[in-house]
Amino acid sequence: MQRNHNHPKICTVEKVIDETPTVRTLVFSDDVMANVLPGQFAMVWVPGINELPMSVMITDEPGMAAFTVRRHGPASTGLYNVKAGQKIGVRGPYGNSFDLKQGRLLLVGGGTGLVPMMRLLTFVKPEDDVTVLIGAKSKDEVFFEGMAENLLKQNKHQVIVTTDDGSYGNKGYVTDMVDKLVSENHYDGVYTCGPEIMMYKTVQHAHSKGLFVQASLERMMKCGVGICGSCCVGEDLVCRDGTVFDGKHLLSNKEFGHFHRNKAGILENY
Amino acid sequence: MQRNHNHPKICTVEKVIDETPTVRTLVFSDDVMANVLPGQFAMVWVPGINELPMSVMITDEPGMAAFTVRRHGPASTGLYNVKAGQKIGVRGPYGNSFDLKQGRLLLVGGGTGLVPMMRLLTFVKPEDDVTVLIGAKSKDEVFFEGMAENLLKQNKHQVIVTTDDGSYGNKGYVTDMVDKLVSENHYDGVYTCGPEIMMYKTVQHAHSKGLFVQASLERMMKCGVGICGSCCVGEDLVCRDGTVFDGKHLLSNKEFGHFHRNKAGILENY
Amino acid sequence: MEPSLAASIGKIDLERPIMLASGILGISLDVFNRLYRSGAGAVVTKSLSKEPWEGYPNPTILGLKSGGWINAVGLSNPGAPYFAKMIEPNTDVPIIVSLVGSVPEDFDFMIKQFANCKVAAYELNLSCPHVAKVGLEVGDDPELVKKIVTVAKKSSDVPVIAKVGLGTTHYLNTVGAAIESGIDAITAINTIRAMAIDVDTQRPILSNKFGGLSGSPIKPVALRCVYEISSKYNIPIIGCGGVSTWEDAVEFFLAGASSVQIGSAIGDNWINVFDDINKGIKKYMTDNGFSKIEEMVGLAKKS
Amino acid sequence: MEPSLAASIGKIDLERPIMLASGILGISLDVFNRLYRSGAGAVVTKSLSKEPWEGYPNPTILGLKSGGWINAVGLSNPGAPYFAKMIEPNTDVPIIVSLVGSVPEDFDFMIKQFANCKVAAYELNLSCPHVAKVGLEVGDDPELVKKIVTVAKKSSDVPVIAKVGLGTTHYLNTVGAAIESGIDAITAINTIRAMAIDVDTQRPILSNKFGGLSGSPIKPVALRCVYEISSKYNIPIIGCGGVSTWEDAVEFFLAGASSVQIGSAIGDNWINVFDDINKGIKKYMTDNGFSKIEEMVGLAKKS
Ligand SMILES: Cc1cc2nc3c(=O)[nH]c(=O)nc-3n(C[C@H](O)[C@H](O)[C@H](O)COP(=O)(O)OP(=O)(O)OC[C@H]3O[C@@H](n4cnc5c(N)ncnc54)[C@H](O)[C@@H]3O)c2cc1C
Ligand SMILES: Cc1cc2nc3c(=O)[nH]c(=O)nc-3n(C[C@H](O)[C@H](O)[C@H](O)COP(=O)(O)OP(=O)(O)OC[C@H]3O[C@@H](n4cnc5c(N)ncnc54)[C@H](O)[C@@H]3O)c2cc1C
Ligand SMILES: Cc1cc2nc3c(=O)[nH]c(=O)nc-3n(C[C@H](O)[C@H](O)[C@H](O)COP(=O)(O)O)c2cc1C
Ligand SMILES: Cc1cc2nc3c(=O)[nH]c(=O)nc-3n(C[C@H](O)[C@H](O)[C@H](O)COP(=O)(O)O)c2cc1C
Ligand code: FES
Ligand code: FES
Repeated sequence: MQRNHNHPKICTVEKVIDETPTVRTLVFSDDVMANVLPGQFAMVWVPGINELPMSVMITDEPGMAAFTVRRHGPASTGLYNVKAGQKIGVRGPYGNSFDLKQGRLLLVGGGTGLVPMMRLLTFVKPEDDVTVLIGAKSKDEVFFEGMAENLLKQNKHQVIVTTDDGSYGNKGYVTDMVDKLVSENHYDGVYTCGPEIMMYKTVQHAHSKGLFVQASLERMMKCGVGICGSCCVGEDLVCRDGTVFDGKHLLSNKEFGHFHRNKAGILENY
Repeated sequence: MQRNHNHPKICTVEKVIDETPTVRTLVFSDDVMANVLPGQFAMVWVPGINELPMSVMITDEPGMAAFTVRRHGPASTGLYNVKAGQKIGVRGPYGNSFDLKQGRLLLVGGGTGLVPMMRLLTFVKPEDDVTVLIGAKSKDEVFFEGMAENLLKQNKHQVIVTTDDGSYGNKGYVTDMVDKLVSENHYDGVYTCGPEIMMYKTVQHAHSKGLFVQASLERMMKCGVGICGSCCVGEDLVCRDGTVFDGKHLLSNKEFGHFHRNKAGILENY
Repeated sequence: MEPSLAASIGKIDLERPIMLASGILGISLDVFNRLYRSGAGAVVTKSLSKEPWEGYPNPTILGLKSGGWINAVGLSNPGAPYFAKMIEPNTDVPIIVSLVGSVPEDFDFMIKQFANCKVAAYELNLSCPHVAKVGLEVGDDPELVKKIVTVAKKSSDVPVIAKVGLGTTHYLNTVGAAIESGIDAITAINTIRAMAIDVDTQRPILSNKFGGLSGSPIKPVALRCVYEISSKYNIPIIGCGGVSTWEDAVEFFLAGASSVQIGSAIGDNWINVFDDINKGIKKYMTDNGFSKIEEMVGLAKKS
Repeated sequence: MEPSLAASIGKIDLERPIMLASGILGISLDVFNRLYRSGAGAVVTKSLSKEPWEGYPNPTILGLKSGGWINAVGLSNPGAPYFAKMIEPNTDVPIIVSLVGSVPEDFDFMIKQFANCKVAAYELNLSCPHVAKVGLEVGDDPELVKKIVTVAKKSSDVPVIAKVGLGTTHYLNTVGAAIESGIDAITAINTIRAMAIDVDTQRPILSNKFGGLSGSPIKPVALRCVYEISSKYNIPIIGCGGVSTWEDAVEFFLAGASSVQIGSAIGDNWINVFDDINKGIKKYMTDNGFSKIEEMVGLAKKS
């Protein structure tokens, strides 16, 4: 049967990894999803429950892909509860990717926003000097630190963790660390994905220093292909124009960092 | 716009050639039709009139194709009357092709049945020894004799014309000439297209001498793709299994040479 | 154990669950034999009328650039009496005789022609969308449907199927009327009224202007009809419309069809489509632990 | 002279003959501006209700392997009052406000919300095939249609369009009822009720089970509806359903549509589809000696 990337392809979850008490990684086989670009996402159908957008996570086996999901509302909890052997539907990949510079790079991720950052790390050149900044509320919400270290074995690099409560790594908001880093260093590229307020401040800090910065946005998504309109941010459609946007463009968008639309399409404050 | 070979593609007739008082060749540009295999046909839409099956005729210009039509009933007369500059719709090509042997070949054509024979001549090898037999009722119905000569310039060959009334070439039925030729000579392949009774006898004569013989059949056609069933001969569908069949297969078909179906699908005697 | 492809549509038992749809290659017994050998579980004849019909002039069929077909063959057929004679020698092939007519008596007359033939079922074409006074114009009138079904049921002991489509009244009412009058099964759906215009010559392409859309474009619509019928009524259903892969066939089973018919896919993939689909269904059944077709029927309604 | 792309749909004058269809990207004024700049002659909003609606849970949309889409977004929308506020600043874009409701008063209420907005027309959605009590369930009741159209016409001076689709009664009756009550134009057609079942999990894919089929599969059906309406009634028509190329658009003009709407093609080809189609239409007009869109409208009926 031919594949249509807008039609859910059924995949069996083969392995489930607990990352934190609320975050799990579900691993499955699929050649297309194994080879998406960093920032690209899939619409993931949990039969009988819901369908939700998920960044496509890397795995250490060729031909395998994964989703790293935090349980939150009913949809994400449904996915979180999928056991090995169960089936999910996957369509996509959707969206664009990061414009990866060379030289000194700063990656800023929070929570499951680390997913596209991990994939981005698989694309850096051995000559690149890479700083990964991981923000979390507290120690038990930190994950992918070891993976980042591992992916950067060949590089000059540092992996910095900040926790709001100081229970691990540096104490404080990750965006304060961004401010500090971009004030002290030049970066050829700054990349961020995570809570919108984190991305907003990261983009502001980096942009104010004249750095090239990109963020991968999240919005309510129904179609993933630019039909339904639910993911619009100003005149941009996150699913089709993004999810990755240049910081410069984002700062001219009056909704970025301030509003998102609810399921009825009404603007709500972040 | 992409092309679907089952959807009429509009072509403008660029040149009209009178072959006989009742037969005309209409030339048009189309890369696909210019390169069909011998025996393949198109469904030709004359807007406002009808659509009818036509073997695709060769031309002397690359990228050009033609139909050679005898005016008969309303449909063929409609096509016959198309003037240069007018539009026709063409879908196809449909059907299979001849299995062209090498060595000594005999081609037997009658009327517009010569169309696939002319195209077949463009595929013979210079080493082949080719006899073309053209049957017609009388002198003014003879056409394509010069074209056959011309196409065979490089070959050992003969072009024989028979007319029923002896007004040109050899007097008598073309099938009597077939009988004579296959009795006197061995042929590596015998190919025929024309009135069914001519093909029937040609196949019988050739087959009785153990020769490899193929005929290209005509039947009422609506779809050209094996859906409508109107072109069936026994259990074969001329449009899809043919139009070219092996003589051996045909002689085991109880309808070949005896019956065809009318527009309602009722078997009628030839 | 190997899964079985046998299918029961009420009283009609078939060795394989896919049939040739009406109007497709359906005018010759020799061809029926060939299709049966190629894997069709049954063949439905071209819709037959009392008298021979020539149908519409060409163009009668066209393929769409985006897939699917539109046809207005105009129900050309040799007439029931001629056809009955032709299939009299048949012993092997489950033949379902499709019939069109305007009044109940037409159907009685035609069914009686087949008294000496082995007929697996009659299929009443209440749904051809492009010929006046028959097909949909009959199906759109539930009172007339009742009379026709009642007469057809009386004319012989052979099961009678009603073939419905999207007309100008709700097809579910037609189904209801047919069931009330004792119909044995429903085929859903016929082609959907449609047209194509050529922009270069600025005219409709088919000689009849309007025709019926078939093939992949109508599959999602046919599927919902099967699901709706099987949700509302307890009647065996034959799914029809755009089946071209085993996956399509299985979708129809899951929606509630006991078997499926195949038309346009033959134009796209030729007659090995039967064998390909049979094999695919069998593999699917093995992979998913089904041993009989009927275990799949209507399963999607449970979720 | 360059051919003109200007289109008149009765009293509605547009610079270009292709509009954004309702429900497609239609929830933000910023996006409307972008689409207008990209070549849309007008934009139709998402169908609005009196109150905000969340719509159905996901999955709400899927692409079909053989082309086209099925959606059951469930008319999620922020509600007419919120929406009217949002588009108040609009001065440039011809916005057609699409409305759904169950009773005439709903429409009166909603239209009054837009008193301070520049609205090119209202489009009454009488044809959504997958939400209870609105859409088709309204369109299928010609008496209710008459009341709604009468009220909508009274509520403002802005032209009112009725959008019809294939429901359980004949859509031509809905059209007739709307015309009798003073409708200014007809949009034909909405999506066609359909479904898709996943064979691996044996369940319908959409959370609502049923959805509406859109895109290339429905084009031949939409085209015949436009042809039928324009053959029977003298009313401006907006063609909708499966338009994705200039050739599709021209087919609709020839069938009798004064303009067309585009939905699904945006999912396939993104928003440059507007500009591509405009350019294609212009070239076609030049090649075929047309200077105005209206010279093409209904031309296929003359043959
Ligand atoms: C491009 C993209 C990539 C994402 N990648 C990941 C990831 O890798 N891991 C992860 O855990 N989360 C990811 N998310 C977020 C995730 O899709 C939503 O946070 C999550 O669906 C909210 O789930 P819920 O259970 O609260 O939704 P519910 O309240 O159950 O809502 C149901 C529906 O609303 C949608 N929805 C609700 N809130 C949001 C929101 N803020 N953004 C988008 N859709 C929403 C859901 O997708 C779902 O379809 C991503 C979101 C986007 C847009
Ligand atoms: C594969 C094939 C190739 C052909 N190639 C040529 C060719 O190159 N030149 C040529 O002059 N003729 C050719 N013909 C024959 C030609 O199509 C018919 O002779 C011609 O359509 C009859 O035309 P009419 O005007 O008498 O039809 P009408 O009486 O006007 O009938 C209208 C319709 O019936 C069909 N029809 C009627 N008789 C026949 C028939 N015997 N076979 C097929 N369809 C019929 C017509 O195609 C048309 O669609 C070919 C036929 C076939 C099947
Ligand atoms: C060329 C053609 C002729 C048809 N003739 C008939 C017919 O005579 N009677 C009938 O009930 N259906 C007829 N149909 C409809 C088919 O039986 C079937 O319902 C429809 O094509 C949908 O199935 P498909 O998508 O598999 O083709 C015809 C369809 C085609 C394409
Ligand atoms: C995702 C989606 C949402 C839709 N929402 C609406 C709607 O709110 N109101 C409406 O009248 N039509 C709605 N439609 C129907 C479209 O306006 C249009 O009539 C239909 O999709 C056919 O056009 P297309 O083939 O160009 O998409 C929607 C269609 C889609 C695909
Ligand atoms: S998710 Fe539908 S437009 Fe982006
Ligand atoms: S012409 Fe239709 S089956 Fe051959």
